[in-house]
Amino acid sequence: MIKEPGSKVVDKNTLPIPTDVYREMGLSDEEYKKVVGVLGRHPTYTEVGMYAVMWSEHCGYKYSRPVLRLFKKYKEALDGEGLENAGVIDIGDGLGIVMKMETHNHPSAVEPFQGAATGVGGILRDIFTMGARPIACLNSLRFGSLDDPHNKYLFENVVAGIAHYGNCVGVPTIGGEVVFDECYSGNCLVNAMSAGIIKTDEIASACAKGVGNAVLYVGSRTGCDGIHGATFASVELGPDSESRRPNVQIGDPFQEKLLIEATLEALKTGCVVGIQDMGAAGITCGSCETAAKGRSGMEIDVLKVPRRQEGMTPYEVMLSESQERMLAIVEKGKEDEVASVFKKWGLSAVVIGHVIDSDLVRVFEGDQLVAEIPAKSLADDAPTYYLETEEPDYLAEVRDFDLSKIPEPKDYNEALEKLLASPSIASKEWVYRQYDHMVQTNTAIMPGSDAAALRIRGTKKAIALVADCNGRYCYLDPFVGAQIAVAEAARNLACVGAKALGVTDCVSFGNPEKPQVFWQFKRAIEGMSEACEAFGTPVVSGNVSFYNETPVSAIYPTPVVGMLGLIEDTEKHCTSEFKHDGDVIALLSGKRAASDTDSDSAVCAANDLGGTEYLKVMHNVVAGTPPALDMDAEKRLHAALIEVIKEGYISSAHDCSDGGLALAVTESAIYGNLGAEISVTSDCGASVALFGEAQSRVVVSLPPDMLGEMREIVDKHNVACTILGKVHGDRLKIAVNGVNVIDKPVERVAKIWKNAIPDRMEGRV
Amino acid sequence: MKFGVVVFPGSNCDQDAYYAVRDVLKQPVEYIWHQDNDLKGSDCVILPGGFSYGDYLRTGAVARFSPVMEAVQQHAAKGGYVIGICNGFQILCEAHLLPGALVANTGLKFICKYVNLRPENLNTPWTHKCNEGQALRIPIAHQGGNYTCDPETLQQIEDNGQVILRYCDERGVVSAEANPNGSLNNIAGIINEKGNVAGMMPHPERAVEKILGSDDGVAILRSVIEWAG
Amino acid sequence: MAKVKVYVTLKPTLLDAQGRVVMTALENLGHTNVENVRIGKYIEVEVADNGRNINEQMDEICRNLLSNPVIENYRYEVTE
Amino acid sequence: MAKVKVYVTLKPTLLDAQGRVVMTALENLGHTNVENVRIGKYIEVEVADNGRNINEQMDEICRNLLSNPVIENYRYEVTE
Ligand SMILES: Nc1ncnc2c1ncn2[C@@H]1O[C@H](COP(=O)(O)OP(=O)(O)O)[C@@H](O)[C@H]1O
Ligand SMILES: [Mg+2]
Repeated sequence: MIKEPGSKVVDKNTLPIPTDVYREMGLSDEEYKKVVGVLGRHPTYTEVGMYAVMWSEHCGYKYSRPVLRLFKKYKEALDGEGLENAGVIDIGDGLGIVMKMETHNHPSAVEPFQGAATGVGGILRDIFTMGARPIACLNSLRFGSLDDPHNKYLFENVVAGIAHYGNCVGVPTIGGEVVFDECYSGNCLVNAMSAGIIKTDEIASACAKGVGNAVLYVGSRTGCDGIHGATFASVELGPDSESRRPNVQIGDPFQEKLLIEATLEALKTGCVVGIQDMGAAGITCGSCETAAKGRSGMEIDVLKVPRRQEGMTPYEVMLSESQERMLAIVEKGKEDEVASVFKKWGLSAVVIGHVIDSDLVRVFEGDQLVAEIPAKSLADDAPTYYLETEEPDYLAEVRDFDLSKIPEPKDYNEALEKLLASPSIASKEWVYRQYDHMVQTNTAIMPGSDAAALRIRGTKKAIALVADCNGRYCYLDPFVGAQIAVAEAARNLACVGAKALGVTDCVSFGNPEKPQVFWQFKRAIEGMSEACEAFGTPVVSGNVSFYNETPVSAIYPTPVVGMLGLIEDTEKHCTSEFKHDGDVIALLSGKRAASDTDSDSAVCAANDLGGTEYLKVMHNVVAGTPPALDMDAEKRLHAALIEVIKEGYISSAHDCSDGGLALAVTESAIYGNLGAEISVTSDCGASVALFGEAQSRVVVSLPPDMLGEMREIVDKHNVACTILGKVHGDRLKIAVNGVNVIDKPVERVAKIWKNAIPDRMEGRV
Repeated sequence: MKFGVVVFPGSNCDQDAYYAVRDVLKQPVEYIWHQDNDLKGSDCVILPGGFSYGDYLRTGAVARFSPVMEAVQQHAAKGGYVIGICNGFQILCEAHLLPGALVANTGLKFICKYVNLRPENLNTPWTHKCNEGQALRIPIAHQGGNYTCDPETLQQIEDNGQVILRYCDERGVVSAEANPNGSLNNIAGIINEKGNVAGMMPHPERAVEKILGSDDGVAILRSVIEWAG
Repeated sequence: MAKVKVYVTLKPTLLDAQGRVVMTALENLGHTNVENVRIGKYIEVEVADNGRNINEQMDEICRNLLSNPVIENYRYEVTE
Repeated sequence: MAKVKVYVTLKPTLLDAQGRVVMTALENLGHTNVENVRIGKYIEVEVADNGRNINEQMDEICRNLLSNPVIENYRYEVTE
């Protein structure tokens, strides 16, 4: 099939591609000019399509790359064998964890079930394509209010799609988050995260090397699914997005399960030089990225690609985003050995081309050359734009909002119940019940605690995983908000006894071509990278999603942090529910300054109502500044917490996040089905003490006779310990400055908290 | 006792069952590929949970025709022990090695959670290590675990003591509230007339270590080992 | 080459959980005049002529694989 | 009172994972002359006459609930 370089077909192509055609594909006039410059001629239709998709923000990161460099600097600064740069986090014993998070926002908005399902499939392929066995899935979700039937429909089907895919492939879905806010109406966020385990000396490469080596196409046949899905993800969802529906991709989790087993088995043959999944931009991405990485060229014949539909053009084959496909570079002569592994698992595996001594990706249709492109120009040379930034107008206004104007509620019980009924705070059991979170029999901490944990077979260790972000904070201050996302994730890990090791992120924003949106993006990434350095947690992978806005609404900046932590001894972990009547309840808080000795001030500070769930739910106000964050105090708190858990001094730990101290205590009581009697002193209003969201605080419970031991440790770390009361009976009683403000049976508050989401979903409210 | 764990395309609890037998019960165990018709001398064959063939068309409908199932049929006919867990239970029903069928949960949704199970007939290879009135804490994870059959069959299996496990509350009381999926008579597990073939929707292999929440599943697997002696 | 349309329905004696759910949803949407909904499968099969009697073959296929006699009934139409 | 038979099928261009698996199974069972299998839904709906045009109502029901227009087509027959 091989033709001499520069075969006629391409050479003859001197006709320009019509302006409206490449624009419709998403290429700007300048970018088209750049393509012509690279090729030294006008591109073919196939070629222009390949450039359009590879140079889209989704694949080419043409807008975000300059900002994302912030993450790289720190990673490269780290010494060690550079595992982090390969996206692997070392957990000792020769083992590493691979993790990544990715959005499927736009596909999910169009077809929630398949959109979410294929999101899970895509992220799983990112994991096992490195040779790692997927051991966990998480997901971070954002929807508009559940009072709107369409949002309900999206929520229902996104969760069903995640369950459908994750449950079938047999990877436990062990955690995540769900938040509801009007700003996500019409812009739901669906972030799928996965983690895999790998022997650190068995990491697979994604390079196409070795002239003559075969290019093996593996997995599902190619159809017209999601053609231009990648560019689709890089344009605003307009009213015409309905008409883009042919872009929907259908997932086949059964096929994926076979692909996981077969790929891991094939890699063991040692004959696979490189391997990459084919997700966004399909074969185009798979071929040019592996070739560019391997500094080689590649020749493939689209006629050899297994098809699901008849009459597909080379353009369609190269751009199809059909799911459950991989591209493997296999040692010459070993094709059959490798293919037989895939065939054993019932997967098709065919040679569609080979590596050539050149820097070109050459695509043939039979003996016709239809594309001839320098691999690097597609993979690495996407134009980079340094977009303008401008501080958004709304900020001054929200900052100047006078929080002291907020009246105290008449009835604090009512306030508590309103918060418990708020879907963002309410129990997420409705969600995680639908996920198999136990398969693979490693789940030591199930969904429902601050973080989930998996024991690592063959060691005493366990890993803990979380996903966190408070979009409202990021809206009020993207820099601090992003820092808090990192801090809360690490705090959630510390609450189960895990030390934070590494981060993956998945950040969603509006249209980056708007300076005020790009300012939010830049500030958030700056905040996140600073916090990650402070916690010593490199960002090993990530994903950016822009254009999460409709003509009528834009989302809050939502930089979601996925974090991995390590528990040295699985037996020595901690969970968030109260365990024994009579246990002491205490609040551990990182003192705001190392010198600060007044522990009460740790309970609350004047402006702690800023950006709280309380303000939103009770007063429908989103204003103020997010609670202050003292990174050093936060770190000392985590160190102390991890140590007291390791020593086995405490019975439970739960951090104060959305809803503040009152919610933390209430949740621990509900999970443990035990009452609590606490009293706090506060120099600010009771609402601040109860519902303020001051950072660096964790509610713990412990046997009275452990108090001394625990104090020693927390003092050592200069962490404040305030005794709040005790676990007792079956009522929740909270007093502020000696006045009883909350007194309710745990059973009642539990009911409200547990039923909030199911009742809405089943139309009972 | 030698165990064999069948691996169908789409099985995903095969390794869990394998580890439970090897690491916790300390019994010899091997995987059996669905294309083989040799059970490698297994005394007890486990059809594991998962989504064999993606659960497409009907759960267990396609796996039933795997070559290995002929060997399983013969093994069962000779009185050999066979247990189907979750998807394995569904396969055994499709293969008519067990009566009845499993249809969609009445709630239609997938449910993953710990449930309580009351062992019914304690005089079987699968339950004799359990205690009267005890409530076993074992997880379920399925979307189609709703056991159904015609009234005559139901009468029969009840009369013959072929119902070995029922969904109950933590006190061992069988009630409608304790029925997670709509199964007739809260049925969670049954055996064939001879008792050598068992099927259950809950996952005993997931409940064999305290660190994972419960080790009540050991009773089930120990039972068959000691019964065979 | 025959095109066969196969209809697989749940036995009338069995509760159709999915049908129930759809029906309540319809009522909530105001379609209060919908009195029953039963959900089954519609399967299109293309069979090349191989000399064997098509009905005989389809019965076998339907009985063994496409339906489960314990819970379902089947029916099919052979068209060209 | 009308009996309506609704046929919901996956759009022809979309992957029918179920159909593929069933077809392979049939081949393995020796039905090598089976050339294609596509699996859809067959839904029986009973609708009481409420004066409203039945076709209009059924189209609404099929579009909103019985089928997912993004990936499926529907067809129905009204019988008495
Ligand atoms: N989308 C989801 N998928 C799986 N588990 C979830 C999801 N959303 C929330 N959860 C689980 O519910 C529990 C409470 O979630 P959340 O309130 O966000 O915890 P926190 O406030 O400590 O971050 C956690 O264990 C979390 O993992
Ligand atoms: Mg928390």
